[in-house]
Amino acid sequence: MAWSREEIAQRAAQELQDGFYVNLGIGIPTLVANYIPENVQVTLESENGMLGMGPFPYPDQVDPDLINAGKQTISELPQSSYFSSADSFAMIRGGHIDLAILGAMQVAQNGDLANWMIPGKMIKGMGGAMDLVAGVNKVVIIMDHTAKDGSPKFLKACNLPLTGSDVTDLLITNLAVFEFQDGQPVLIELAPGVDAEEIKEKTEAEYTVCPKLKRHLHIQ
Amino acid sequence: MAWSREEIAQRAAQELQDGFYVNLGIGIPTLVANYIPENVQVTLESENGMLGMGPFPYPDQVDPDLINAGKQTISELPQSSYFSSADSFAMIRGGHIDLAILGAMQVAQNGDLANWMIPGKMIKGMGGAMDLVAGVNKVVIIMDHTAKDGSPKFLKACNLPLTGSDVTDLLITNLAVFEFQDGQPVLIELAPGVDAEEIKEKTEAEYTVCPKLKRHLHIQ
Amino acid sequence: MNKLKNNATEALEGVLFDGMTIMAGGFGLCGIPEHLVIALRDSGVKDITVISNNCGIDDFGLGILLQTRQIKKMLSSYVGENKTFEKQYMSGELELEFNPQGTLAERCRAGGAGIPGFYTKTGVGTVIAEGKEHKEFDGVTYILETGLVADLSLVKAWKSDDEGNLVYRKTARNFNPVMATAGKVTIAEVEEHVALGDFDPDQIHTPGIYVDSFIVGTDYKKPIEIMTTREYVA
Amino acid sequence: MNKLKNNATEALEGVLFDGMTIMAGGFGLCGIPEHLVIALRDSGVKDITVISNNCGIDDFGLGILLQTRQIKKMLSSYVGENKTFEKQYMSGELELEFNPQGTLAERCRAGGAGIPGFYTKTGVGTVIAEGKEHKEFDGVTYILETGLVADLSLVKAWKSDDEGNLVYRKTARNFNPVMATAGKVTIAEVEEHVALGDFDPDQIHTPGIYVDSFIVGTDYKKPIEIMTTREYVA
Repeated sequence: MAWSREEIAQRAAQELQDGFYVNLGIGIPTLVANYIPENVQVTLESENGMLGMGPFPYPDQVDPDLINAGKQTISELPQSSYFSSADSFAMIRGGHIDLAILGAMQVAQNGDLANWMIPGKMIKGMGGAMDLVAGVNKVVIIMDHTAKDGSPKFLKACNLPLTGSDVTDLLITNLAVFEFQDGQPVLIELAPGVDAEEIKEKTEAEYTVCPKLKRHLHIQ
Repeated sequence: MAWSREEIAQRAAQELQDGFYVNLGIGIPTLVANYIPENVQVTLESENGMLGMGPFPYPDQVDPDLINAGKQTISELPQSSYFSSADSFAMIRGGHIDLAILGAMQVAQNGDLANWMIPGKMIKGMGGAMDLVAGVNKVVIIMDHTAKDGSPKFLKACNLPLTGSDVTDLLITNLAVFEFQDGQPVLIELAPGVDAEEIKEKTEAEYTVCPKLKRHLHIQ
Repeated sequence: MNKLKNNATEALEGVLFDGMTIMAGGFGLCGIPEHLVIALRDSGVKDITVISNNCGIDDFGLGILLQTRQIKKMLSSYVGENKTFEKQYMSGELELEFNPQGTLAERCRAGGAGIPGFYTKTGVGTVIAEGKEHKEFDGVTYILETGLVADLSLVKAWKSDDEGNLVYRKTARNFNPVMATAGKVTIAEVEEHVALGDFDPDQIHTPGIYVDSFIVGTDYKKPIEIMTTREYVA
Repeated sequence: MNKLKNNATEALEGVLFDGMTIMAGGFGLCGIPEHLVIALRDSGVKDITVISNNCGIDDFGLGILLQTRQIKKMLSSYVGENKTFEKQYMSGELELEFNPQGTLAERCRAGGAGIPGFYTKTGVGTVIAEGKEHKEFDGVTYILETGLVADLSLVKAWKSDDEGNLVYRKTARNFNPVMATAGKVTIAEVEEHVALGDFDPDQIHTPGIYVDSFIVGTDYKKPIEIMTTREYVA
């Protein structure tokens, strides 16, 4: 049984460690904030220029001068700080953010990532994604294991334009988790009821299987 | 009659224009602040991180956290702002300072400047001088026309290590003023009682003489 | 030197010309120079190259300069929320250069800081790297990006004093401080004009040296693109 | 994650090793991490490469690390006020690399910002340019300078909150904010510890992400190198 969006977010949240500074992308990654483990304190960065991003504001506290990188209204916390876009990306590019969790269209077996454009469609732009994957210490990618037509999204090589080359550290799909060890993908976990055969069928990328492959009964 | 230190500073102060942001070097250049023309408002920058440098503080207002680039205690003004060394030199390097007035050991006819080290002597370092001459829009150099032994300091080529190459815009000595026009020095003014012959004798650099050469009777 | 101008039109007087490059601060519709953009539209200046992270929405922010076809080229990181943009881009009327957001911010910072080029890992191995110089430092490959300078920078701040010292508010800061440094001429619009000495000199975000003139805007619209709230728990 | 340490010795525990590179903030004796430097001396760590604009005076600031011969190499822009320095340098005991002050500041900023190299006009045609890559941009020649990263950065701020958000005071800011970004580990010393929420988030100079730990110093000496005053006019 494949993981739901919430379960994927929950699994990704297990990568958070106490004291981490974290950037969460738009979409499912945003949900990760709802599953931060107890006893773990993380600081969320928003690349438009804020550390210590708080939750959505109460309706009477909405402030047009306070939005996140997804342009949603947010709130501040007692530890928050604001800075310019240049300072924000100096922080990102300089390797000061511990973890980024981002969505993807395709991932390749060498860690290449494609998540910003589909040729022929209107290109909206990469925003800060290229900077994040190039600069953040650990990049966790979240995506469905296959496209709507069932074709694999974890590939030998991406055929969509890249966001970054050799940048993925951990890939969490709705079916499995792959860890990139020395740049090589290793299947380390399976969603409940999913077996290694099914992953093999639905994956184009070459990968090894961890001897201690973890089979989830349920997400904890 | 050669100009005194004060008169040189007074002449240099005539380069100040209303609204200018100005950096004054250590020594005679510091005196320029005493001769800012009436109706001219300038903002002094100190490269250790301050705009709007005020005068020396009253004895009971001395603050060890408030010094200029010469490490002297100073005061602040209502328009002052503080910033980091990186931001300070971004300002300097980016061409935002209108004018710098600096001392020199030697100047060459191509505008080369030497003011930071004498081989064989203990080298103290260039501080911010190389950044200033490379970045500031107009560089005014102040120096004695000759060394103590009478040898010229305005040369065909500097023999001391350079602070910057082709950086001098105006050279004010105790005897004369040279303007660099398209990189070529032109003698434009003479101190009171000094004639063009004397300058010729005491100068190694090749220069042209401005047809409208100004002979100062006294500094105004 | 009075930096305070009466209105946006007066502030823009004498600095506009067809074919010029203009930087405009803001992220989405947050922290954008609303009034200066309207005055820019009313000026009729044409063939502008605009450097801005986004291009507003159809009827607000830089979007209004698309409706009048005053923009020849955009340099942005994301232009998702704009149908007019899409139409003009798809028809070839509008040129577009995408820059990764951090690269764009750093290019502005470099331009203002007199740095003509810098190396970054961002975009290596992607279309962004095509045609750019590659260089290795300690075994890692980087690409050369260049500094950006604009003929005019338009920025939005919260407050200004007479000197043009600026203070920004929350995430409305974004690209404004770096763009303020990278304009040959920089004009700011603010919500509040304070007296000289009202600012703590330790707390100024943009020193007045970068600001040629400023206006005090009124009736700020500040539209919210995505309103997200939580409920009070009883 | 408690970033507040009891004292300088505790803060330095586990981060020192012989041969390491340490950045130290300050301009002259203004804004220097006095207590951390004393603890550094007491630790006995050897063969340090120190990156700092100056090297203190004989008996204060980084100068005390010269007396104990713990410094192998200095990277500075100006070292004028120090006889011990002069002696050790002239005798060849001490290595010295001069960087123009702005280049030094920008190299730290670049190191902290993940920029391995940038071009600057500063030093072109001087000894500083020797052996460095030259490159033309728009017909002007620039040289390539590299980013600097330190094993440890020691900075002095005015105030810190629990998160390690820092605020500096007047010209004691100088190199501290950029060096805070360029240390693999950064330790701050402050005069005042404030509660979380006491800072206005718009007014933080160094966000806590850059600060691994901090101490609250007492009995700051803050010697003045050149006392200059004016007289009250009656």
